[in-house]
Amino acid sequence: MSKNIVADLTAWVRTAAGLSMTIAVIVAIAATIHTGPYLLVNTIVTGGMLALVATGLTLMLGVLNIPMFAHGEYFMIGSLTAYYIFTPISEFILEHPDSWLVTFGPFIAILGALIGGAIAGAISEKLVFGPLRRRSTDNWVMNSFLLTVGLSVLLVNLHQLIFGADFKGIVGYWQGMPISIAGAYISLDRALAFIISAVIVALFYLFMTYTRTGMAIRAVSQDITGAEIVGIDIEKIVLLTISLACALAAVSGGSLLFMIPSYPSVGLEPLYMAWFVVILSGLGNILGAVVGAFMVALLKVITVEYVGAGWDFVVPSALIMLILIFKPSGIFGSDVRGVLDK
Amino acid sequence: MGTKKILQVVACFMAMLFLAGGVASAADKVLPVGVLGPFTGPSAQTGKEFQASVEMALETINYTVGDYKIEPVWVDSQSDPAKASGAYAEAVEGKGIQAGVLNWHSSVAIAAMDVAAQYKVPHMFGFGASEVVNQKWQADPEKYSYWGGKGWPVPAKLEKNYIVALNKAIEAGTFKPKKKLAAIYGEDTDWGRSAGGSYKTALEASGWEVHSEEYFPATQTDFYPLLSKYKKDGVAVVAGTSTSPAAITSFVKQSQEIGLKSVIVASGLGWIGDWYKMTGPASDYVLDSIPQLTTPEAQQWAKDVKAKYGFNPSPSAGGLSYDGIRMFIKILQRTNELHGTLDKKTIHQTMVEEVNTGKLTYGKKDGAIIMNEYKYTADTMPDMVVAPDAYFFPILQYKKGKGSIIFPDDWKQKDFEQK
Amino acid sequence: MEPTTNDLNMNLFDRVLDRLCLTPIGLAGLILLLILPFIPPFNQEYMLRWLIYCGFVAAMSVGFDLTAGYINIVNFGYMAVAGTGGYTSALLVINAGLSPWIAMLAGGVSSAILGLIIGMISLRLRGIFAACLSWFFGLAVMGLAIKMVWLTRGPLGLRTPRLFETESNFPFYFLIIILVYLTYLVCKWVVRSKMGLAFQAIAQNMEAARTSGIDPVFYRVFNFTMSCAIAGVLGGFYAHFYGILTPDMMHTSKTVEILAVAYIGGRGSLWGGAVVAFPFIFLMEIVRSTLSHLPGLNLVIYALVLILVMIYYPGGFSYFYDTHIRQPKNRALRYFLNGREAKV
Amino acid sequence: MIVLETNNLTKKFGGLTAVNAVSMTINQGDIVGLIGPNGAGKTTFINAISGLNPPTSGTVTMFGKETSGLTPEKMCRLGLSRTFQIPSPFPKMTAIESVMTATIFGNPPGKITDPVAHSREMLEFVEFPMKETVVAEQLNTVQLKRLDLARALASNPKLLFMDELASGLSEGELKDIMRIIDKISKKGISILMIEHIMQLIMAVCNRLLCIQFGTKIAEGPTQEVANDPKVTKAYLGE
Repeated sequence: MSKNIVADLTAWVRTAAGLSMTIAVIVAIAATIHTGPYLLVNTIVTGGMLALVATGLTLMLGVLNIPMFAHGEYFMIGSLTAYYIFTPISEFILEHPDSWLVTFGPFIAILGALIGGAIAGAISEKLVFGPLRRRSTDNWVMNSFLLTVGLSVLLVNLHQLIFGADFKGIVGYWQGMPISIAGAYISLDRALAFIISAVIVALFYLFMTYTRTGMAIRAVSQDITGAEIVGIDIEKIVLLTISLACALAAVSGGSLLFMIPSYPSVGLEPLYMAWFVVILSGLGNILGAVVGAFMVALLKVITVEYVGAGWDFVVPSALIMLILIFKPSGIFGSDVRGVLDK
Repeated sequence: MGTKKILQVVACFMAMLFLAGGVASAADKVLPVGVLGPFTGPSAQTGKEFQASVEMALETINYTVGDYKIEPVWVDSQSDPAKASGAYAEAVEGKGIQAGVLNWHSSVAIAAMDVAAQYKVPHMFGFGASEVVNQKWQADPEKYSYWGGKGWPVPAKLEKNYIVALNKAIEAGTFKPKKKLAAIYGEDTDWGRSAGGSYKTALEASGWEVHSEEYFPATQTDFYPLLSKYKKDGVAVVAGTSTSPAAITSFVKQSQEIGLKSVIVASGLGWIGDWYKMTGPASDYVLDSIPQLTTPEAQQWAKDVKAKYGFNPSPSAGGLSYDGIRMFIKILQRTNELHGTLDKKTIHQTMVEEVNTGKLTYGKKDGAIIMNEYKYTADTMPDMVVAPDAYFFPILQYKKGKGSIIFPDDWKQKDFEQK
Repeated sequence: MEPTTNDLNMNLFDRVLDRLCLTPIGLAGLILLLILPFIPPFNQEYMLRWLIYCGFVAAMSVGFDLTAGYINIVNFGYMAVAGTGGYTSALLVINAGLSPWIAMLAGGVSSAILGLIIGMISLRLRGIFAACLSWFFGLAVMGLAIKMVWLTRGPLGLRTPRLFETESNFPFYFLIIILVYLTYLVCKWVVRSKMGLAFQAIAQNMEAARTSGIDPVFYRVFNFTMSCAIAGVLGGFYAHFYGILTPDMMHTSKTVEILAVAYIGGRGSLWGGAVVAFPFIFLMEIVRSTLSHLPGLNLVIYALVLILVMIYYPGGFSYFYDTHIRQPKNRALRYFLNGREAKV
Repeated sequence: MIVLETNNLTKKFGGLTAVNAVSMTINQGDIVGLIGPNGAGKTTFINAISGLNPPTSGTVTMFGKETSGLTPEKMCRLGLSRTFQIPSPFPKMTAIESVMTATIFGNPPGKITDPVAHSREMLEFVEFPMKETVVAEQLNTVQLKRLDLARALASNPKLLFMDELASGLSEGELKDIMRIIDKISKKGISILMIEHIMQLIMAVCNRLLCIQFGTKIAEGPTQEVANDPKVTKAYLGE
């Protein structure tokens, strides 16, 4: 019995996923011993944020086969919505420091971001993706990719035209002493943002696995004709999936507003990072994306620690390129195939 | 049918082209002045402040100098030297600007200098502090005399004051670092690196050990890894700068969150009008060197900007540019007095003969709101005279969103306080 | 593949045109571009500057289309490749005292090597994966240009000597027009040869292509290398025209600009992007300049056009031209649009 | 003369063995039918030989030369050509261009002096029913199969693999195909064809190879294999 487990474990370690995860854990432990526990804390907190941004992208890619280049712009929409909701709330809080809004105001803002993202996603589906899908699904992946490139430029510049290019930021969501974990401090905002992202990713996973709608989405991602035969309304599922993916991006923008103020091109960095995660973990693999998010976070933190600030861009992209060369489908592979890939 | 439509489109397009060409003709007695700034792109907030300053300054003279109506032409640098030089050339050729004012980035300055020289258009008060601009200027002062006095001296002249102030605090016993270990950070731009270089020189000259020199992209907002490294190594002073509001406010805020005890120099935090809204109490004890709006005129100006444009102007991008454009107006008035006509030739002549020699200056008596006096001399060109009674940034320490001057001694409002 | 004609019935003019891959209307367009700087209002320096930028985008889009349109791989790091060429050229001029003309070619060689590497490592990848690989490659190259300050001076910008001593833009304009045409001609010759068939075959059906005896490795790598070499030379032009290089020129958004023009022009046509670039980029510059109080409006239009083209007319301008304009009833007009039609 | 010989050819995908130690031979002039139930590994088998999916183990010998693991383009030069189950000769090319591609790249340089004429000849040979300038994506499956066959023949192969060439054809079309196969055989080209239509197999094949679950269960003259109880069982189940 135990021999079997050992054998299974060694077999698992030999797979790409096992190997890279083992290396990641070893590197994390070694670096933590070498520099201190703050490295691990930073990795986990950063990873939580990346996971939230990356799952939305994964959903878009895995189910609809849309390589979303405008994902960061939905992040921007989320942070913008949260900013406009939270600014009056924070003014109110200043005058009424005992109000229940002190605790729950931020949640309203973040929820607002979620809803804003979902609406924006639904509008994009109606105006952009829907028409493209109905006209032709020829060469779908590349065409939809280029479409999102246009969408990204459009949203960035609309933001600038309408809201201006200044940085719209807040002091923070929750005031209070930073939390200390093993000698490393993290702010209340950051800790709560991590919890929010963990909860949302978990809820999302449960939704995809156990609810009827979630199963329908997965069915669509695997076999569109089969899904149609069993009576799933494809149009509705596609609409839902896009809003969901955009809402995930937006909610991460909303919950990170305390750290990343809203401005037109704010989405670029989350976009790069989300793509790193998705390529690393394999397209359309949600659990893989979560693990991948922590790996990219580790890579980022380690690079800053040992190479220097500003390199946390060059080193991960070079490494992920290597992974693409040797393991084109990502280290976790992908078990879902997009519907529109011909 | 199809062909007809195409022809229509082509006709419309041609019509637009000629319309665009026709804009070039200018009426008599109008003086178009180019305002070069990043009106779009990552530094668009600065562009907004420029625009407010220019409009407010021109309103004080009712847009007229002598018989001339001053017409501002917005030249968008888009924070990109290549695009800026194109836009500048276009403003000269297409809109006939006779002079230019302001500018933000050094990389843009380097490209625009050549355009100004090429078209012989005098340009005043461009920021763009880095040494490269000065080196290029000094390589051919004749040619680049069109790129007049800069609005911001090279970082070495002002940024070293932080270190001087800190060393003085050590002498006075108000600052007791465990070890003389300092880290340098900055945004990865010409400005960030120049400023970082001057901190380094000043630190090493006064017996400090430099822990590290790190430059990050202007869009970075997560500094936990970097700050944790400083905390672990017990860095006593963290000195650096960024012009990006997102980066610098996050840096300050997160330094408090992770419990970094070092003295933080955040040069440029106050360049953002609404910085306290973004950092909150995390900015306590942070050092900065932004002049405050001390005089009543200055405060009135800030109120007016807020009332008219809806944002709190920063003393640097807003205040300095306001002074800059007012100085430029003084130059125009002087030129009008001397020559009776205003064009690029006469303005350039005044600049070379009167401004660059120190004859014409602009100061508190003229209504300057930020500096005591803006004065250029043959020795300092293209920089201005940097001295406490001329152009000078005092070193401030923030507490509760208010800065108190800790350096120089004769301006001092209070002593340096350690966190 | 367009069959090359050796029809002896063609007169000399038609034969020369055919060799130069031009139709009478193409020749007319080229002549128009060459006399444009003498016609007001285009004779102003700032308009020339715009036109030079148009020409740069036009030539880049031709090189881009060689990969995107013929082997169906979007090189999403194309401007980074051009930037590498530009930096190589600039550094050679500054540090080794080379003439900018020779250095431009050296820039082409360095970019070709980069293209060779991208081509080799992306061999196993198709579609979006290959695009991602070239994208990350571009990001990494740009990151290096930012961080290797000792060499590139990073974001401080590298000052570069200009190609011509004069301050006028005239010589640059003619040079870029020649470069646009040369780029088009070289690419067209390649795709007219049997190589063009091989490119299309491996793009359209890799398995059928391989069983028909086509070695995909060679043709894909060759295509990448050539397209990148073109980008490198053009990057050298960029460096020695603007007189300043910053890593910003390698940014993804710049590649998007090229890509948009190439796709609006019509992929797989080579000429589409070049033809569209001039009016389109020029118009955008006018919008930017006249409506300067609405910053970013030109980019909004830019994005809208790209989105609309992608949804409603993915074939782009060249497809529109081929299906609606190319075959008018009038014989003279038809000759003007198509040249002497080859009899196969 | 032996044209092709496989020896214990095996192809695994991860843990799944798609082709298991299949040995077979094709002689000069043979028309061998490769039969077996759906999913038996027939296409994988010919993919392994032609190099699209190189075999995991075992050897392939063509014209006395070991060719296992060679790329498809090399196999093409050695005289092997094939059609595809889902025929998709280059969708954006015209019919003649598709054939010309194989004419130009499938033959040694200089051998074909006039590729256009040669391609046209191939289209006529397969009795291609449409104009040569038709774009491939506008064709229906039957027309595509003809075009794919012309493309495969354009490289002047000595051995031709045909993957379900006749599926979905009407009675009349079947007759045409038989005639064309006959013509191909007369040119001295050996054929290995995957086929389900027994009528066609019985009419043209002189030998049969039957595989099931990746394993060879019968090989021999047509009648013999067709009457083999193991083969019947494979098709009809227990």
